[in-house]
Amino acid sequence: MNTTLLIWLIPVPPLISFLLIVLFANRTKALSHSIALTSVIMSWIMSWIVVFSAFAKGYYYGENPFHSYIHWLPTGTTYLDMGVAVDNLNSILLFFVPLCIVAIFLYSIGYSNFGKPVHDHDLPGTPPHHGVDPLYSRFFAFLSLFAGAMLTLTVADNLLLLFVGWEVMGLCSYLLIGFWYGREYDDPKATPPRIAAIKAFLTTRVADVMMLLGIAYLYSQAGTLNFHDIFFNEELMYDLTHNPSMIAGFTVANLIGLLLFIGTVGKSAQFPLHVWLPDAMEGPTPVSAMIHAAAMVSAGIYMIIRMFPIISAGGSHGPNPTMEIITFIGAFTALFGATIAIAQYDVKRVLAYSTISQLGFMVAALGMGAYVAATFHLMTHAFFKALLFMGSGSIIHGVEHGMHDVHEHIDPQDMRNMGGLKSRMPITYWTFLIGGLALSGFPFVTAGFWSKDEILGDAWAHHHYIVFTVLCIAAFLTAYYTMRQISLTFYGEPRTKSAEHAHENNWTMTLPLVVLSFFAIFAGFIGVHGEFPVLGQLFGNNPFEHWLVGALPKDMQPKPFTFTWFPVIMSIAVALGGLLVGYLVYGRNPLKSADQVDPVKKLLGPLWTMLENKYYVDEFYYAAFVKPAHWIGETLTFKIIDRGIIDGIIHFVASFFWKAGVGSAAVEQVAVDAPPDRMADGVRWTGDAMKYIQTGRIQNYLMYTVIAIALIGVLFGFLVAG
Amino acid sequence: MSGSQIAFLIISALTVYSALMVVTGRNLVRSALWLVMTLFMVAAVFTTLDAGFMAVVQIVVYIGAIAILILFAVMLTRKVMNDTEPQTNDNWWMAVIVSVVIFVGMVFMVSGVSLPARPASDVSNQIVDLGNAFVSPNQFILPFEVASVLLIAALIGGIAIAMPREEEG
Amino acid sequence: MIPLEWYLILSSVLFCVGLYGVLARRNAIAIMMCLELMMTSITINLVAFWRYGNVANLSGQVFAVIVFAVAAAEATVGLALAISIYRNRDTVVANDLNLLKW
Amino acid sequence: MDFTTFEAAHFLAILPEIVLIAVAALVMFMDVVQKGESRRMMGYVTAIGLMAAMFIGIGFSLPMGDPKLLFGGTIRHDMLGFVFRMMFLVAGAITALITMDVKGLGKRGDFYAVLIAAVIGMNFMAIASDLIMLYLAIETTSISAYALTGFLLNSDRSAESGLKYFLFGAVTSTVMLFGFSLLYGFTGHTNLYGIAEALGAGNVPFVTLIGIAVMILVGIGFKISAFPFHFWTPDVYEGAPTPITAFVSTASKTAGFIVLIRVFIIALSTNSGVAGWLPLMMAIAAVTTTIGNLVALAQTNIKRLLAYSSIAHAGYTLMAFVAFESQPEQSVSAATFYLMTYIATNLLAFAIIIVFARAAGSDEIKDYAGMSRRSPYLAHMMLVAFLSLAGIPPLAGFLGKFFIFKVVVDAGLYWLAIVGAINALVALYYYLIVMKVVYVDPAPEGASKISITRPYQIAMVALTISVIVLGTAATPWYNWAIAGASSLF
Repeated sequence: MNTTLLIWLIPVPPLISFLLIVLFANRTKALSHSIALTSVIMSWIMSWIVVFSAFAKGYYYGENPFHSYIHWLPTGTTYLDMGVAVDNLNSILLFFVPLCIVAIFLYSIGYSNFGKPVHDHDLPGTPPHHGVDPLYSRFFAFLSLFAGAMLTLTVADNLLLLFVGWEVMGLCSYLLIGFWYGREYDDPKATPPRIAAIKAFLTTRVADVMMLLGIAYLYSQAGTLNFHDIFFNEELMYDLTHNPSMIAGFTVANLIGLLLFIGTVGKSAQFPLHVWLPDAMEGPTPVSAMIHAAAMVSAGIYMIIRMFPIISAGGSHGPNPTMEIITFIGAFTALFGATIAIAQYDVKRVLAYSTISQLGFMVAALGMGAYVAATFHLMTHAFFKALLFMGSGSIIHGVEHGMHDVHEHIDPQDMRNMGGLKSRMPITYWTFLIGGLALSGFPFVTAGFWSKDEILGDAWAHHHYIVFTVLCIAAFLTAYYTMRQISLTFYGEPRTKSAEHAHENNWTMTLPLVVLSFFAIFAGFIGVHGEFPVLGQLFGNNPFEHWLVGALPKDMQPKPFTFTWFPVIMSIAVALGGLLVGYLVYGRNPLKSADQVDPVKKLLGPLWTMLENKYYVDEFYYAAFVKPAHWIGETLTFKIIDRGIIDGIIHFVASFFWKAGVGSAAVEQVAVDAPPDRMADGVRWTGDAMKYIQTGRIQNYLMYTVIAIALIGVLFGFLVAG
Repeated sequence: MSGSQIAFLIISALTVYSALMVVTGRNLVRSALWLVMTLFMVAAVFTTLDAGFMAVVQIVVYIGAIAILILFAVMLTRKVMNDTEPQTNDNWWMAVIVSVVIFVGMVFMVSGVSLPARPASDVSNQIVDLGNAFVSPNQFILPFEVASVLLIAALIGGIAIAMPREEEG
Repeated sequence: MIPLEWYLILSSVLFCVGLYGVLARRNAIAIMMCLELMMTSITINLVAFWRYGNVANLSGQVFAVIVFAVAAAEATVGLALAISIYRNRDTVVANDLNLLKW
Repeated sequence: MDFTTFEAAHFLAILPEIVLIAVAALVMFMDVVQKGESRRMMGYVTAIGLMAAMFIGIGFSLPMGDPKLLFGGTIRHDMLGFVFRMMFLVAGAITALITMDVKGLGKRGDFYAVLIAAVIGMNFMAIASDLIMLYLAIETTSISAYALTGFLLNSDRSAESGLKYFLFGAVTSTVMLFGFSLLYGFTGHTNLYGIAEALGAGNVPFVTLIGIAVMILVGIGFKISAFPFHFWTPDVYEGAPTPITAFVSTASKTAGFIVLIRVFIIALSTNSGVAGWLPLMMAIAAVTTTIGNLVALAQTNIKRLLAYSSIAHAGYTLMAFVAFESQPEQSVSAATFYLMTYIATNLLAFAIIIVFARAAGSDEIKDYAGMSRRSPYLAHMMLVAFLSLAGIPPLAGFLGKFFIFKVVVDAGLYWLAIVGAINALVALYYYLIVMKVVYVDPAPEGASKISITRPYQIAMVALTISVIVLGTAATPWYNWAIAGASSLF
């Protein structure tokens, strides 16, 4: 079959699966997951056919991608085209995204307790405890839509189609994070899923509207949204990168880049819009894996990598306000997320903050112009983070089984309630260990090491010493909290009965873990720096970089940085150092009981409390935005302005005139057939004036309107006269 | 000041006076009668403009139909408001101010325009021309036809709304 | 000869008197009377403009006739609504009609 | 007297309206003849009649070649008017369908007849190019709509909202009429193109022109419910029979926009006046959107919520409109397309509300709790409608907003684009709150399944499909919008 046609078909099966499940298969659970799984496997196969035929064609450049489009909307003289394309960059995504998705789908089957009957105690909208999830089919429908949207975004050849996929994913995240909408917590500080869902959707929407403005701005400047047509049009790129925008110091490209980057800040949970992502943990774990690894946050990073020529304004290492902002936010987020992660007890939340931190690495890398390193880390991170999330889901699932066996009521996600799972869940342990080491950047054998090293090396080579230092600290903390997590979960003795009775899950959950472990190790070898002694040559002189830079126009392709030992040593040191410290604190002396105070808490004191509370960012947002918004929406606009002020003004002016003695007689003789009791009425009425807060009266409405007309008239009169 | 001007001023004064009586009267029946008077004076204004046909239409349509309709409505709803309670709402003085402001604005608007000083001399045959204008396809036949749609729709709507309540059938 | 301005001012006065009535009268039917004042003031405008403009072009008069028709239709529906409310709720005071608010 | 100028082309141009009159007569006839349950058939007859008028229009009245002024310049037979007429016919047909099972309306032939009269009025609003025709068309629409609003005999709210609508509308349209009379007086023309020519000569001073523009804006602002002429909207929308709320909030508003486009772009923008009223219009656009969205946040009644949301949508359409100075064709086509998407989406939302109110007897948002379990399909369609209103791709509302943002940014009105973007965000919030109630909150004890009768099924499925199609396979519709826009200039 024709390759370009195949690209069109990649996102189609999951979308069809969504429709099929919603419309026809929602009564049959087995049919639902069969349809969903088949559809994503089809997408996966098609993607890999496309990807490998792209690899096979050799180093063709972004100038000449697999491309297919239709005229979609006429816009006056030209057309807005809709199409799909695969070039060097998104072929990488097509390599790992469908694979992760298939793994997640397979995992979901076991995770939702498929095979057990529906239990009476399991209500729709709550996590299943005894039997299969009552909304099993709906779950697969949403998941399919999610996958379809992500694949649409991946193959899009233009920013608009990308945005469509982007927003549909936002919607799916809303639906899926709130999937267990019935869940409530006793703790008032905990965020129930239905709130988390709205929070996620709205926070990302804040960013999305800015991104949409960026898209509109780009479209109005360039006349097209097709990536290829913009980046390879030298004249246009010259204009974009040299014309000043309306904000001083920013060229048009800078401003567009900044607006688009805000989209990424939301989608990829960068500071200060990161708040939604930890709460997104309220969704079922496969959803977390989907959001954090395979799809959503990757989409944010992918978008700015895709728009790199605009963001970097043509060159990669020049002074550029947008790039500086990106670097700063990325580096800050990397450190910020990592520090919070060290003080969390929830097994998934640690990973959530870890994701925020790792995304910060990618963003910072991109901000420094490390195009290749950012993409490389995106890919390796997807593998090991999906692995870790599913591993954590497997742990939670195991502990929950234990809970039901011994009828205990504990929080199955709290690491303090675990311990000693190593022997009880061996497959989960070993795969989780591989993922954790990859995340920590364990030297030489894990993918995470190579990609993180690439970022650090690039930062060092291009003299971003501050960023380098910050990222090193973040990397150290990463290794530390990873080891903390592994120790608390797997080592020592079980601290609760549930943990004691936990046992390994069935094959649909463990198989994906094993597959992803493979990639978490070996995916790193394709991107080893070419000048790295021995290994560089051994692994083909960094084929990843050679492949990837092809996506860019020739004069923008970044050169490989010169290899130096210092960053490598640093990255080995922080990884091993972090792991070692983590082991010394938590692994060597495991917690004895679930109530024991965390040893570091004593050391850090109030700082720990602050970290545990995530620097109070949520609280700050609540006080600074949510409350005022409510106040504006309800009190100010509705109660005061709509009901109060307008009427109030009328009545206030009334009493004023009255008291000022414009007086009954004069006014009434001129204008009104005056009743004698006017005066008495007037006084009573003046006293009540401020009480008359009323609407629903048509004449008041008319009065407002006529006053508005008069004001407009007076305003124009003054403008013209003056 | 010519005779026609004096006549106009008298007519205008009467028009405005009766209009004021309409808006200020306590007794609604009287207000309605003052409305008839106002409309009648407007018909007189039309005659000063050599628009005899318009004057007739004014009397037939406005007074003969609309004003009478209003009078009926007033009679029909008479018992709910007696004449002693105030006929204006709390915001009447605002209404005065706003109306005056709007009036000043209108005068200000009109004052800037250079208007024709005197009317055209020849106004013969206008009734025939008007008749033609309403039926000729390259003039105003379409508004004429649409007006009939409007009137029928209003009639149907009016009857339907004013029907007494009935049990749902 | 009467200046055109006089007609315009007459119609403006009539219009604003009507506007005042619409804003101030309590009785819905009285408000409709005031609306008729506003409508009729406009016909003065239209006829005067016709007379002082191109007399052969009758659009001013046509417009005025159409305004009559509209006024009649408006009165029909408006009064029907007022009577309907009167029947159901025993009031014609505009400000008492506040079932729908906030 | 010259009757020889009657031409077939003249009649073909208004053939859909002639058909409509015949349909109205047929419905009135059926009203007399039909008895019992079969009276409901009048709804189908009306809907089919309106659709027939549409297809007859496409078959015979499609404007070919250059736009022509017909009937002595009272109408302009152009693509823009044609597109809007088709929109009105569809909206009218859907309204007839969603009226059929409303208690106290569905079996009344007079209701359908007046509805058709309103559609006739709108169709003439779309093509009128003469002040006389325009005023008459506006009033035909408005007066019919006042009557329709007060049609429920047994509802105090219906009558009250009818009277409020009437009073507000009559005053504003009278102010507009005063503006028309001055426009006629100072230029000597009633034809919009004649006026444009006369104004181009520059005899009318700037202040006067602005004054006239403001007066006319009062009337049009009422129809499109723009700030500060929107005060009637929530009350009337809440009290009116819901099909009429749907009709007024979509078709009637759209008709206001076509008048806005014709009067302000054709007649009032030919001399220095354009610089004068455009800033005012921009301010109105921004404030309208903001007020609509903010106040919507505090609503507890779904019809009032949609009323404020429709105010906000009027603001968006105005945003497209105010960009016309530098982007004339794109501005008009963006506004037209936005209105198409808005009509489809809002009608869908109101159809759902009617179905739900029939089952639950309430329009309060809190009573929507658990609707997804009482009727999943209804809930899914509501999700589609609300997400489209919120502008989420790939639904119709997104594409509409996209073109508006694009044209606003193209015109250099960045601040307006930012206002619009922030508002899009606020809007999403209250739409989501409603969807949360629908999907998440538990249904009351003993709540029954919601049954959807045939006419509603037809209407809602058609609308859902169009919301999706307008957002994805938008080419033909957007082509129409472009063709319309280019026929204006």
